[in-house]
Amino acid sequence: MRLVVENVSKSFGDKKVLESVSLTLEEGEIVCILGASGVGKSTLFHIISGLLMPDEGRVLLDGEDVTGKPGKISYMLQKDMMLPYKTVLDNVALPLIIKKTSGEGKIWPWRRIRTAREKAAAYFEEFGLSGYEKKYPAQLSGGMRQRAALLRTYLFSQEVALLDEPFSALDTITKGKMHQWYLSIMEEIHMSTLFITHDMDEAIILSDRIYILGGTPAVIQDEITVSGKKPGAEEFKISPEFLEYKKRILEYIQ
Amino acid sequence: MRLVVENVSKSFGDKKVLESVSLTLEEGEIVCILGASGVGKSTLFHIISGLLMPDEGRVLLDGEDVTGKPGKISYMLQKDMMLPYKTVLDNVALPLIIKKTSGEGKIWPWRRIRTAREKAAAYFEEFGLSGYEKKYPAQLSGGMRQRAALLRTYLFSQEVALLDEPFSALDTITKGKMHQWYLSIMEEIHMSTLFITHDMDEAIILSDRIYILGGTPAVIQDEITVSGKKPGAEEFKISPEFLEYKKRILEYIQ
Amino acid sequence: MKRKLQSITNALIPASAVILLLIIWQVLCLAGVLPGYMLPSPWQVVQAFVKDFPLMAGHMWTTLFEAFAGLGIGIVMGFVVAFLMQRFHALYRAFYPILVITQTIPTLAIAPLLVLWLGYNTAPKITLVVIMTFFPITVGLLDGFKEADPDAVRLLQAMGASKTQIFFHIMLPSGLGHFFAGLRMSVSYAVVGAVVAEWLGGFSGLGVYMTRVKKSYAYDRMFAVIFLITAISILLMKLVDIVQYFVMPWKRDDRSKTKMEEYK
Amino acid sequence: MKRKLQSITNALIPASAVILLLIIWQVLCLAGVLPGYMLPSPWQVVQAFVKDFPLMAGHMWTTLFEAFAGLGIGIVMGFVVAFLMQRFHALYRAFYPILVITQTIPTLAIAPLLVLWLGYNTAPKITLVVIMTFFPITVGLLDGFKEADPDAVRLLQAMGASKTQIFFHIMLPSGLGHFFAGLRMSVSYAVVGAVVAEWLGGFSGLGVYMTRVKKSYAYDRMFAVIFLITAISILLMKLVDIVQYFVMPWKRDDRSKTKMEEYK
Amino acid sequence: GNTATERNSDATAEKSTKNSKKITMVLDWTPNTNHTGIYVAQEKGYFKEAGLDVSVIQPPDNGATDLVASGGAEFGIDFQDTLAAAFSSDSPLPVTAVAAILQHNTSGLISLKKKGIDSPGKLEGHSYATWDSPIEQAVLKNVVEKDGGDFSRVKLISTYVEDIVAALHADIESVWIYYGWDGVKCDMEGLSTNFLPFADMNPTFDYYSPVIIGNNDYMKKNPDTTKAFLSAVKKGYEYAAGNPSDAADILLKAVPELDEKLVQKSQEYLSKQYIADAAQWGEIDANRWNGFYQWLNENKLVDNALDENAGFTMDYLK
Ligand SMILES: Nc1ncnc2c1ncn2[C@@H]1O[C@H](COP(=O)(O)OP(=O)(O)OP(=O)(O)O)[C@@H](O)[C@H]1O
Ligand SMILES: Nc1ncnc2c1ncn2[C@@H]1O[C@H](COP(=O)(O)OP(=O)(O)OP(=O)(O)O)[C@@H](O)[C@H]1O
Ligand SMILES: [Mg+2]
Ligand SMILES: [Mg+2]
Repeated sequence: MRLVVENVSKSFGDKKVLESVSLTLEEGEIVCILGASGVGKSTLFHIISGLLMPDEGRVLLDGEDVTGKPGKISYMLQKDMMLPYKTVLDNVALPLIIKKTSGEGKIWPWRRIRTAREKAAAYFEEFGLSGYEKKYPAQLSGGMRQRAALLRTYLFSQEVALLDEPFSALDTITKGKMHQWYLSIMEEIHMSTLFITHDMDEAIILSDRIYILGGTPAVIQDEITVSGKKPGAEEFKISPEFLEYKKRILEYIQ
Repeated sequence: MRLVVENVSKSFGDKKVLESVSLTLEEGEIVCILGASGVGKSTLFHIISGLLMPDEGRVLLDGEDVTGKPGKISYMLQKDMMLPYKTVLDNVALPLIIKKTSGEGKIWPWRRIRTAREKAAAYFEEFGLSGYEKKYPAQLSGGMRQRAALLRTYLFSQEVALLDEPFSALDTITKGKMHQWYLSIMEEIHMSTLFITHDMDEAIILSDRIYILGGTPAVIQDEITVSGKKPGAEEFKISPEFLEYKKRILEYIQ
Repeated sequence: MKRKLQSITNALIPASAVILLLIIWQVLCLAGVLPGYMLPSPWQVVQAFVKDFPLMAGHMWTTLFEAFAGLGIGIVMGFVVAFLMQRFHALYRAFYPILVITQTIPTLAIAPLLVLWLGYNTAPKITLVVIMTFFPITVGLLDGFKEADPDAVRLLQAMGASKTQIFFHIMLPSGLGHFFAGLRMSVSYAVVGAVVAEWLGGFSGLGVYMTRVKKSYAYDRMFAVIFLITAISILLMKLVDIVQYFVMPWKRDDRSKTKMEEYK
Repeated sequence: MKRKLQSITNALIPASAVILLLIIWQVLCLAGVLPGYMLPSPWQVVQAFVKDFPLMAGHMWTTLFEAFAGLGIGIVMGFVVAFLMQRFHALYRAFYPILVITQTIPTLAIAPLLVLWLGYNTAPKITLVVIMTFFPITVGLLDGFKEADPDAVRLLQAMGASKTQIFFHIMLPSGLGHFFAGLRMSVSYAVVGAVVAEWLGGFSGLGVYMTRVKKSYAYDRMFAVIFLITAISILLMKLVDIVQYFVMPWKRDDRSKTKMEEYK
Repeated sequence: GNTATERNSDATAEKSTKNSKKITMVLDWTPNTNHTGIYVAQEKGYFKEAGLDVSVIQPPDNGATDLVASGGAEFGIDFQDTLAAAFSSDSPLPVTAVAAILQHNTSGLISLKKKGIDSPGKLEGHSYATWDSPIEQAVLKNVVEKDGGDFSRVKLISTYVEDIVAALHADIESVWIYYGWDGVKCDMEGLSTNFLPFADMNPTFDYYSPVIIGNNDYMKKNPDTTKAFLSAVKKGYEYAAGNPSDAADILLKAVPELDEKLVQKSQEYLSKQYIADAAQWGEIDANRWNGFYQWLNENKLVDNALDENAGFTMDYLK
């Protein structure tokens, strides 16, 4: 699937936040939006996910206009947003429970719930969560919560996902481990991903392309293609190529 | 002033958190304690500040045993810990209001409060906070709150300060700016500082020496002296020396 | 082991404080400082309690029936009304301020009117209990819904969930904490409400018992029944805690509360 | 401008809902469905209110005096007791459970005893109001103190602050939110408590007025006085909000609450 | 109902034939010795014999008349003085007094002997607990002034006295009580008191209290049932008049919450008052009834003047 954002602008009251933002996400790509705090990154994602109407512009998914229509694109919010009153399994299975299915699921909701749980449980091993199905989110470490949120996002739609600062709540060391895990899991599941970060290192390590969002109102200031990477995150991080990319980004961000 | 921590051990219930930790902080030095989340860094600071009694070992300040005696060392807690119901000025002046002074301050507390406010206000310019005296913490940005907390810590004691992850709540870009600001302010105020971080880059940029805390129970795994630096934080960050230090630290932290 | 011991001493301290107060009271009565017609001694109250317990037990079931029936109706109505008001914003805006105002009406003042309108059976008593419990439960639930994390709502919206699904997956569980706090208040209101309604007339019930013993100057029995009512309230509140324990399993170990212990 | 308009329509919707109810009630009365001796029509109530207002106003001052005196004493006692219990942990452990239990005692049941013990002046009324308000305020404050951020306490401890300083700089401001919530409840309790105590005897006061009009089967005046009591409760609660606005300036713009608006 | 009799009546209601008529009797307040005859009729089966299924309920404070008027109960108990307000209001309550429970007004002023209030005029300068009825205060004014006292110097305290003994120990110096209950209690407590009956102070005040009232509509439609009910009640009171101790036991069995000694003592006193000097139990003398209401009319104590013979009838009492 191909996601296209065309000339999106948005104001809150008198305050213009986004000014004619355009971007594309090709099938299977990992693209990052890099910008300082408060610049309007989450607002952009709210618009792409259909939660918020833009003042101008539109969002196209494989050519279909999905502006203001939620439920089409998988969205992982900025906070890990595990519902504290549901077990990890129920949290992860939530998109499958919510989904409007035809057939008997409509009449017997508990059947739908059981099927959803079974489907979700099958992925726990792969996402390093096995044994934690019946626990509550508060009993998990930050990294595990993030993995569970990622699994939930994946279960909603295998095609296009928006991740809002997926790793920013983690400490640097856990974050490093998560980066490696993320790169390896992405090799298996091939989900087109648009993600937000304000961490340059993270942007360079994980993405195929980087959009730099900045200014008030925010515009796309640059687009950087990152190529020839992935020799394992930590080594890449101390390679000269990495430093080159970093220098280029630093031009925009002091 | 010279701070010495000798063979400190601490358990919570059956769980041993710190095992015979020793370290020193010389006058005017900036020393960092680097370790993963949950390793026991804050616990160590609680012990040094006198809030918590260690099971074994002691804390010496210029040779005087201050184990379990709070009020001697300035301590900035992990959260910025601005009291939400006090204005920024009152928050910053708090240590001066609290301090037991002899003379008329004892009899007329409002005089002490007025004097404290005046003293604190004098530093607002330098810490980039002027104009925000009468605001409440919720109205400040993350970076400003952190600067205010730092100023409060400085006002409590100009000699030895403990900073628990002073910049970890900030986004990477703001963090970068704060690092530069911090280095420049430290050139003026010369406060001996022991700080905690789990961010390798931060540790290398800011400190004269780094203690690596790791394992369960946590021990000091290595001590690294960082020399020949400070050509401006951002440039240093992309220099080859920086990468050398980073490689060395990465041996301990995967 | 250590914790168990501590929780026993935790219970012992207030218990001994109560016993001390009772002993002082008994001594004052025996010494004649407090005349019998003004205040019976604790010992007299205990005797009256033991002697009259079978009689009080009979009345108690009536009161409990009224309290539970009223509370049950109040809870069901509360849930339905809260659901509708949450679901349809116009209803919320029209009726939420009225709900809040209604709570300030002195319910007891209209109790005599209820008896006049509904007769002397259990109907007016149950109605009074419903009025006294419905409002706190509804307002509690609505306030609880407001606690729902807007990001959780957005998460479900982004998944394309319907408003009803958002209600059941987000609003309801978020409101439960407030609901149980409201319920804990309400069980005690329910019992006291039933008793007060019975003061106004009826065949049986602890309120009827109370007016009768008061009329025949039996203050020892009066205190005994006040004690019984208090005990019932406390037991019911504990019951609510137990129900909450099972309904909200994710709240069971709130470790953060004990974190300060080491530092004290 | 837009906000102002919106807040006006916000008030209009519930107001028109109330007016609609009143019209239905009036029509039912005029149609004779509701007999006059059972329920006066709204118009009769309004007439009674206007006609009797000077008389009611006189009684109102008595009731307000009792309510305020009781509330004032309750607040002062609440603060002192909460301070002592916070300061001395032994007191807390001995009396906190008793405080909580005391709240479940049906206060109204002991009101007649108060009259017997204290006579027929304002003393028993004020005492009842004190009892009804002291406990929620104290428990509210103590629960508020528990809300205090343990890290804030540690911060002050690290600065070498004394327990008293920690109380005034951390505990007290942290407890204020709960205190005002308790106070909002308490002002309404205070008025109703004073009225109920007056039912049991006194020279003047809205409760005395109420018993008199009830005895003379004047239900229109009865409704008028219930209306007045409700209005007083609401006004006092608004007053508490205003006081809170000034005492807790840092709570003034809680922006997070309005953040969802765009999404609805 | 949980008291023994009420349970019985519930049980019989289910078993008895369908044509037994259900009747609700609402008392004036908590059950006491004024009501003994009703409980006797219940216990001894007089109601059942008359084909009636009677349930006795304790009403809201001052609510019995409202209940009877609204049809919530067929019969009830009230007092001639308080009924005046119900009869004279703009929309009079549809109730009528059908029988007097006690022949004479047994109420009076009680005070501790040491206060020296041995005649009504001496109330001057003392406090009195009033329930704020204009009629009550007019009656008091009349007797005080007739005895040469200054009523304006009587300290009126608005209160409903819950406990006469405690009240007299507190700052209340005199209370209007019914001797049959509160007076007996004072005697039991060994208080030396002065008791001044109103009937003695002014014959106009020997009105009827308490009386049985019925719903007008119901009685008009069911005259025979009304008569049957009243004759059963009458039989009950006649038994109570003749067997005070037995009757007290019956009351205590039905209402075990009451204090045994007080009920026995009170019954002893009241048994002589049920019939007293009248030809039969329940008789209402038109002269005495009208005399009091006339006095109310003259003193403008009612909203609308009460007619001759208003509010009572002897038609149903045989
Ligand atoms: N519903 C709203 N109403 C008014 N202003 C809003 C609303 N949502 C966001 N804003 C404002 O828009 C700006 C952009 O917010 P946004 O959350 O998109 O930033 P962000 O780039 O995601 O920042 P962060 O990195 O801190 O998450 C901020 O100034 C914010 O205060
Ligand atoms: N009061 C306490 N009682 C019991 N266990 C505690 C207490 N305080 C801390 N711990 C435990 O001790 C360990 C170390 O905690 P500490 O807060 O010192 O970690 P940290 O290194 O500061 O972590 P972070 O980087 O997340 O702040 C943790 O496992 C924690 O759960
Ligand atoms: Mg964001
Ligand atoms: Mg820490």
